[in-house]
Amino acid sequence: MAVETKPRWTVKDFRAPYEVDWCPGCGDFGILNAIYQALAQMGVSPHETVVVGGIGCSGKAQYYVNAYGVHTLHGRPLPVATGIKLANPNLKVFVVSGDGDSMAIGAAHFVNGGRRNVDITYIMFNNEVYGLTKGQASPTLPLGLQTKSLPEPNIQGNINALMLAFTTGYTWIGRGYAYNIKQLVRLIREATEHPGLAFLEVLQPCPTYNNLHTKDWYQGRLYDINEEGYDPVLPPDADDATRRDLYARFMEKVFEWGDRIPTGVFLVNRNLPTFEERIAERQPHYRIHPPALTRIRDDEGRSLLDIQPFYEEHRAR
Amino acid sequence: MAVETKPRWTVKDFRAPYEVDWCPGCGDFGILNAIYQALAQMGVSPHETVVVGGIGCSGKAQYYVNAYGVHTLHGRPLPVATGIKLANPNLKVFVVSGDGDSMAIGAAHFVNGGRRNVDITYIMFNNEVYGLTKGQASPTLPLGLQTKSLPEPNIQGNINALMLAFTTGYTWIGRGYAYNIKQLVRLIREATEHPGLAFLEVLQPCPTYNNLHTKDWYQGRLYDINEEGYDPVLPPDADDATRRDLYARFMEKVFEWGDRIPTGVFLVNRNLPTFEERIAERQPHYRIHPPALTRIRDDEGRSLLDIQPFYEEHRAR
Amino acid sequence: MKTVGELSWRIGGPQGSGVDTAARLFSLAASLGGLNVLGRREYYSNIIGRHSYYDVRLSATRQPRSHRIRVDLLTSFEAETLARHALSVVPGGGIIYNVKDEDTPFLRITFLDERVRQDLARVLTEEGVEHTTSTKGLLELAEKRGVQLYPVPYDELFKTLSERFDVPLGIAQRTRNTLAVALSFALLEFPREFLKEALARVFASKPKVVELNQAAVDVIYDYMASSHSNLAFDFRLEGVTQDGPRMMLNANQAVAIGKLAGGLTFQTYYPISPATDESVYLEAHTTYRTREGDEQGVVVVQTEDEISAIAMASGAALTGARAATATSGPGFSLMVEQLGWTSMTETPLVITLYMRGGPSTGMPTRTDQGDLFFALFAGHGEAPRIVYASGDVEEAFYDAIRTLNYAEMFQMPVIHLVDKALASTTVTLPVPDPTQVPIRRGEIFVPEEDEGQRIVKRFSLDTETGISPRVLLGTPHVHHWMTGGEHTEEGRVTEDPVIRVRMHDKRLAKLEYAAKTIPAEEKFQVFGPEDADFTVISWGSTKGAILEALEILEQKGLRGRFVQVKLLMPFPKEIAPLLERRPLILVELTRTAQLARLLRMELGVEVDHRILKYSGRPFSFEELVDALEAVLERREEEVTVLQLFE
Amino acid sequence: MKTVGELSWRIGGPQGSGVDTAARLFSLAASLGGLNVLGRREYYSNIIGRHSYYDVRLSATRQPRSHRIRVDLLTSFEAETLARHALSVVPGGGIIYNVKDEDTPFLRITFLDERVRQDLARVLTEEGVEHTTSTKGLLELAEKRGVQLYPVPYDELFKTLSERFDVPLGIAQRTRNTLAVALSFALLEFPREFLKEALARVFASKPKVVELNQAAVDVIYDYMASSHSNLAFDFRLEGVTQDGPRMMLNANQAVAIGKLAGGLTFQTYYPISPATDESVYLEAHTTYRTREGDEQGVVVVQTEDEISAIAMASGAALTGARAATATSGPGFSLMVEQLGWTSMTETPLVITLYMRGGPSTGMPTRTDQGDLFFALFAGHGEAPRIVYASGDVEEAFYDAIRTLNYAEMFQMPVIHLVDKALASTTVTLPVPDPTQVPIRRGEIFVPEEDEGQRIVKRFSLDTETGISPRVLLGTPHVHHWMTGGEHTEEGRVTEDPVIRVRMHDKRLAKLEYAAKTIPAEEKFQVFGPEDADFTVISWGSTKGAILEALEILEQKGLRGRFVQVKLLMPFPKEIAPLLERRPLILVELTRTAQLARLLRMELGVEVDHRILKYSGRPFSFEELVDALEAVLERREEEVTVLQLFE
Ligand SMILES: Cc1ncc(C[n+]2csc(CCOP(=O)(O)OP(=O)(O)O)c2C)c(N)n1
Ligand SMILES: Cc1ncc(C[n+]2csc(CCOP(=O)(O)OP(=O)(O)O)c2C)c(N)n1
Ligand code: SF4
Ligand code: SF4
Ligand SMILES: [Mg+2]
Ligand SMILES: [Mg+2]
Repeated sequence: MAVETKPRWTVKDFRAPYEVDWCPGCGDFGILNAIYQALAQMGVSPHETVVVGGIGCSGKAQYYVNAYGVHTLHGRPLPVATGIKLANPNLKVFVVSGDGDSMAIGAAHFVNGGRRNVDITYIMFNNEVYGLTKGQASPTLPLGLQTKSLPEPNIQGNINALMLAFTTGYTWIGRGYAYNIKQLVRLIREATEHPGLAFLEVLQPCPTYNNLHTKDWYQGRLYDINEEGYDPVLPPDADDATRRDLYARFMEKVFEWGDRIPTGVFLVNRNLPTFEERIAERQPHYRIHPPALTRIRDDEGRSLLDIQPFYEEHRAR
Repeated sequence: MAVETKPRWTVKDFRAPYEVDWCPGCGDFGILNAIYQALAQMGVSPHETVVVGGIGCSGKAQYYVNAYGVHTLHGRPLPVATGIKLANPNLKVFVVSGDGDSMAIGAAHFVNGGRRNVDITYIMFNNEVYGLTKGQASPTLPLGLQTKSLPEPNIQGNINALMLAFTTGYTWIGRGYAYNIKQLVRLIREATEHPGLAFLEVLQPCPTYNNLHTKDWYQGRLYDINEEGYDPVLPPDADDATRRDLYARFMEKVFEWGDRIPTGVFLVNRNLPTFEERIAERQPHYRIHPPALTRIRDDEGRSLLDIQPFYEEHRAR
Repeated sequence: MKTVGELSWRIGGPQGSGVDTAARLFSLAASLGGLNVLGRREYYSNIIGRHSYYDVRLSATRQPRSHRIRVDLLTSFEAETLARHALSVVPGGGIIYNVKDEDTPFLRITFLDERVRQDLARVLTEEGVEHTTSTKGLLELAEKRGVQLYPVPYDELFKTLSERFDVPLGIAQRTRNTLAVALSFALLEFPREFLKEALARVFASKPKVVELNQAAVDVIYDYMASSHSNLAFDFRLEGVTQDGPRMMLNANQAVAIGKLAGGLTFQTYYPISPATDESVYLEAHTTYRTREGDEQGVVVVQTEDEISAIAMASGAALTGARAATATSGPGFSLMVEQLGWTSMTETPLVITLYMRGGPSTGMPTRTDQGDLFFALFAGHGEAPRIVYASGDVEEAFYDAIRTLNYAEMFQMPVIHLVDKALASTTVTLPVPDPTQVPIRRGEIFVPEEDEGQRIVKRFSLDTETGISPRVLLGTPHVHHWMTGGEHTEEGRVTEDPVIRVRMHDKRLAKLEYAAKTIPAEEKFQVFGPEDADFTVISWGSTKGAILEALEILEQKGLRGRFVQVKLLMPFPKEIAPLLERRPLILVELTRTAQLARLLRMELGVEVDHRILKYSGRPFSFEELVDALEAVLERREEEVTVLQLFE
Repeated sequence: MKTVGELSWRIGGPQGSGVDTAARLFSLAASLGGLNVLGRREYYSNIIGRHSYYDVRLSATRQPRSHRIRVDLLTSFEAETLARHALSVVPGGGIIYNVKDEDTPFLRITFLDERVRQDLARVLTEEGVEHTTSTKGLLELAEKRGVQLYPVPYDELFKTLSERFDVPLGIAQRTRNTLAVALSFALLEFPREFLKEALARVFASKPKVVELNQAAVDVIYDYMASSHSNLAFDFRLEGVTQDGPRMMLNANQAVAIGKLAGGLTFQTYYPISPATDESVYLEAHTTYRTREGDEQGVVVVQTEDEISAIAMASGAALTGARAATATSGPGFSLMVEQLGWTSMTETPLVITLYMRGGPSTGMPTRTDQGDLFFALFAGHGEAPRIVYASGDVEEAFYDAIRTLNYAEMFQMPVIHLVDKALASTTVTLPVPDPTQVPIRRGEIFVPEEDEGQRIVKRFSLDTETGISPRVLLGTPHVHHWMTGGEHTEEGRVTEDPVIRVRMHDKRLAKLEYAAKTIPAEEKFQVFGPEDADFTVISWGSTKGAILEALEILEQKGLRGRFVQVKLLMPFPKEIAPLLERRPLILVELTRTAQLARLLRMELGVEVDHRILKYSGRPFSFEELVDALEAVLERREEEVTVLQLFE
């Protein structure tokens, strides 16, 4: 692709020509708009972009982006996205997933995804409920809260998504808010430009089922930690003390909730190789012939494999 | 059960009369012995005890305990144990699970188990490998290490089990060592006596596949944090500062690894109700008639349900 | 002469706009007026905005058993409903609609599928009406066909209401559903008192709302009387007196209450359409009263996924709790490994499987019977289970008790098949009697007093039937092990070839025992004369439509018999002689005619014809009448039923 | 006269003690000496300690196709092997054992199942020998039956070795496996050079080890010559000259290499017996050389579970990578939801399914064919897939290429069935030719140059075959969507009834297209004369034993034909005429005769007899000869094969 200074694709190009079926006022609209803008600003083309969704209201987002869209199964967007990215590292791969999709049914993938650090942008729409199944508590709804869709107060505790991403090794961690699109665009861009697995939690009001943490409720509570001087970057040469200091600051911030709710970039760790780099280190041909781009037959359609080394290895006579 | 001062059951009673088929020198033997001693010391009887195992070498432990033993599927001991405990809260329920069982295939249950705080003792045998499938890397083996069973250095990062338990809400967190049986017995007892979900990681040498972190390697590196004055208890009236202080100390300790490896009790949080208590709060009859002990038919075998209130609710005419 | 006391009514509108409430009001009022009701709901996998609709069939004389595709009265809030349903209204029937919608271009109806737009334009063109791309053409055609049109100035009515009762317009607009229902009833000359009573019931906790809505009823009745004539409208309803109390339930509720009646004390679930509502219902009814006046109940746990749901329920079952879970295709797919475990460990467990359109995510809110083969063979290896299917809402109640019994009697998982169609079919029915199906718990080991502590043979091979008494976890004096691995009588893993063979035989023998033990009338039902001219075979939710279709055909001189298979595993071989009156016709909501293949496999019986529908929508009896005629008269081997606008 | 060049040899010992190495040495040496080899491994789901054994069958004249239950020469390290296998040795055969083990009470053999102890005692009692509860009785009985006994003072031999070569005793003891093999070969008078060469190959990287072990060979040959007479021993081996190079492979390796030959570039796995070895093999061979001299290869990812394994492989497949995963029953059970997704999204994917004893955890290291029905119907809804089974190691190689082709040609998941038996059967075979099966990639969409960016109909309905060209993710100028939901041609979710029906038809049509396209010779294989006296039908790993059994029966005048079904979905209807020579006999490693039921369902054909084995162990041809005779001569409807000591 020719290098262009002015991006070729505009927000309009990324808007799919179909009706959106989220509820009026849903926070998802904000996230979607931020995605459009981020894509347009980054100048990637639709055919290089793959948006991989889970199942849920959030998991419909990929339909509204004019690019390759893959609607996976509930909880499975990350492994599918991983397969796509590893097979063709030239693609820009996004995951759009709900809080239930990510931290309930998909939690094993979430946790183990952190161990790989594949270069994917993981956007989790956190509305604290299961939107598409009509408002049950999700793993991010705190214990004892009762949204209007619950017959009883929530009997299970909640998981702090940023903390889980940290614990499991995500190398870029941030939080945005569905209605702060300007910040969200910046966060999506940073997450995408980060080489490695980036986790972006987006606080997303669900006006239909979550009557506790609404747009009004969030109003005035949110602030940007980076604007307040929080430095999320783990320096390449970080000694133990620096690391500990960042971790302590991180923990301090991620547990903050209530009157003041932090957003922004919480952690940037470029000191770990991506999974792609790790593979290439093992098998240098990966850089030249990733799985999607490997020639596997000659012009007559015959296998290219040279059987001789296998014969030698398993020679019986 | 009559209250007895001297426990009725001895270590011998808890030893199942069958051959053990772990490899000679396996750390699992130490853990098993500690379980016997802890059970005997606590004076529970075999028929009140249920040991629920996953699949793996670790997941054979329940066969060697003379008590009810349930061998579940790979990754599923926690949900099965949860069902057992919730249905009959009179039982003492233990989970014995491997690092693969817990943090790979079982990670979604591990993570969401923390949200419930069911009164179960979860013992994870951490040998950093998949023992029973012949030594592949497990989620606890650090990136880049190569045990003798791996064709290449480990390409995936590791998860800190204690940190994951903390992040997901376990209310008692500890670490023991397979060959420090005295300490291990104490830890198992404390974990079991803790009302709520207790997670005990046991560092477990696997002489057959893990040639890196062997008994020799651990020798001299382990120390007991509690002996060094670490106080794991979150006071009932903990203010934010106290809480933050404990968390910071916790984090400091759980990331320590190498020349000095901490063991002991890392966290005790009695401030959260157990899931059983939360259920009883919703439905007081739970205390009297838990699911296993509910009479569901009259002497003629007929249903006890009074249909009248349902008629009223759904009355058409 | 008007048709009195028989009606098929349809209301449509965007999801979230209250179509359900309207239908509930309509159904309840009709039922209070003595009518028998069947409601059927169609909706998208969407929260707000996409099109949903509700069919209510009423009858003064008998319980309707299926919906109708031909609509007598259509009530619409907005243009999309007109677009999708105007063509379904019968001559002499009526359409109530918002005047604003009378000329809405199809292209402006954003959620209208391109395919529907095209087919509408095609039909309108074929019918020679002038406007082929807007609702105008539809109304034109309707009129041409003799359908009565009742344009209603909704906005004005809201204004009237707002002014007359001094409430803000926004509040007045909230009576939209009541309006729609009142318009219909007024047209049908149905006494308004029933609707008012229904309002009082539905909004019992909000007296203000009741008051305003009841007032709205009067406004509407007045408006209709003054503004529209129903002379040419062919239908009328009146209150009738009926015997006995009636409830109104769908299968989600019937199964939930049935499970409670059956002694369920532990239910797990992970939300999934169309199963969720059962568990949410149980969550709202965790405490119930016994006939003896005690309070007890059920523990319901929302798990992190379906794997956990079935695993947790299995754990509870081991202690003696009656345990179940409820799910739909995708969730069931995830349960398969643990299903095998419960089979291997002989753990009693009920899985209520609400079938929906597949494969994969498929059509989450549309119906299907495509999971049959999967239910039969799910799980690696040869793992006995019982598969049992309910044919209607009432059966679903009793079958919920039965399946809990089977699970404990035969110590294996029971898959209770229902489907989206039943889950969203609401019927009036007599109050079910929980004591009608006795609770059976199977063989349970009872320890001798004071026998010390010993290892017990939980899986004793000393059994003819394959049943070894269950030793519940916690039983005093004894203990044992259990495992998904092949095991000894004590429940310890073994790889001994001989023990393996004996245990495998024992487990599979239980299927034969179940086949012997379950009474014929629970296995299948036969309807119609022995000397019939043809036989219909089917299973599950198709029952109602088949029975009604057979009645109509009988009136036409075609005497059919219907064999409804309820027990699908172990398959009731004794039905073979019942299939001899040929032709034998399969009716199924699948593409691949699964029961036909099962009959071939189990009985060596070949069906002669197949009537299939796999568009995600249930059969109506009308479709079956047509299809059966095609089969019987034109000898068509396979008939695929498909409605363009459903 | 001794039997020359034909032998069945068995070695047993605790897991982890080197039984495998010994068998490998034995096999390799025999093969180097020109013999054809088949090895079969039986082992517990255990790492160290439990009993495992290895059968090696040798033939100078032809490739053995199955193991034998009757052993010509048994070599044992310890008492458990004696206890379990002494009774299997044929008269005229021999037992080499450690003198120390000659009177070991069965009760002291800790892992000996109670059931085995009892049956041993029973047999010994019935046979009237004096000692009925120790190995002594077994040896006594063996002698009585004409089995030659070769007690060996292992400890002394180690000492000799240690002293003669001045190595510590511990090191000398490590030659135990070589010793066992050398003892056997010496007894068989097989030239020691072959064993020495085998040692040089197996321990190529450790010259010291080679040296010591080669020395041990000489010690043993000398010892045997001086201490034992093999006069009454009926077997002898000699080196023979054979044409052509041979490899030695098991099915794990054959599939792995076959996948590489088939252009696999992405494999995922979660460890599970008996599938793991395939993926671990690939992990050790991620880089290979092409015939053109380039380096390229396969990315192998160990995932967190099987759900992730199949999901990740699906993702890779969407980009055009040839992708696969390999698993066994429990893992496959977890893959079922995503299997449906690949079917719905028409994603090509190969799942190699190594069947093992089920249900549930079952017997992880024992064989079974019980997953057939599950493979056919796994997943909710009606989801087309191809199910294909290999009959032997060589087929497994070519079928690995074929299944990758099918997946892409028909755009659906392909389940490639192999089993534990094949995975642990090692055979000598001609070097497979990767170019023999051309690589076919199906229809792939190629964009026009510079056509801008447009939405493309990935799931175009404009197709007769059901195939729409695949649009690989990343294809320039276009994009589309994909979903497990029902969808439009562009891949967007739809609930439109008409599109639903068309798409469902399209997907299922591909099965018919596959049935038409796949050549008959890939679908099934027929062996034996057209005018046979009976027909055997089977699938999968039973092939070898059946073919050998038929040869033997033919010598006895019973001429059988064998139809081996390879393609199980879509089922090859054209086999029906091949089943007409009756009786028709099913051979299968299940309890419930799944293929018989499938034949009934697919063809309406009834088998006359069933020969089944479900103890977790494969058929030997000897068992089949007996069972077929029982069937043919005594008309037994069902014969269950079970060995007491296997
Ligand atoms: C295996 C499976 N189980 C359950 C479902 C039903 N389901 C659809 S969406 C959803 C929850 C979505 O919640 P979340 O991930 O938070 O997304 P949201 O709708 O809130 O954006 C569930 C449980 C499913 N599709 N598949
Ligand atoms: C669904 C499923 N997948 C894979 C396996 C195979 N398997 C058996 S044990 C095991 C790993 C055990 O590792 P870990 O949990 O660490 O236990 P360890 O053996 O190390 O104690 C695996 C993958 C299985 N039994 N079930
Ligand atoms: S239910 Fe909530 S999350 Fe879903 S679309 Fe509606 S507002 Fe958004
Ligand atoms: S493989 Fe490792 S963990 Fe398993 S029994 Fe052997 S030593 Fe223990
Ligand atoms: Mg959500
Ligand atoms: Mg482990």
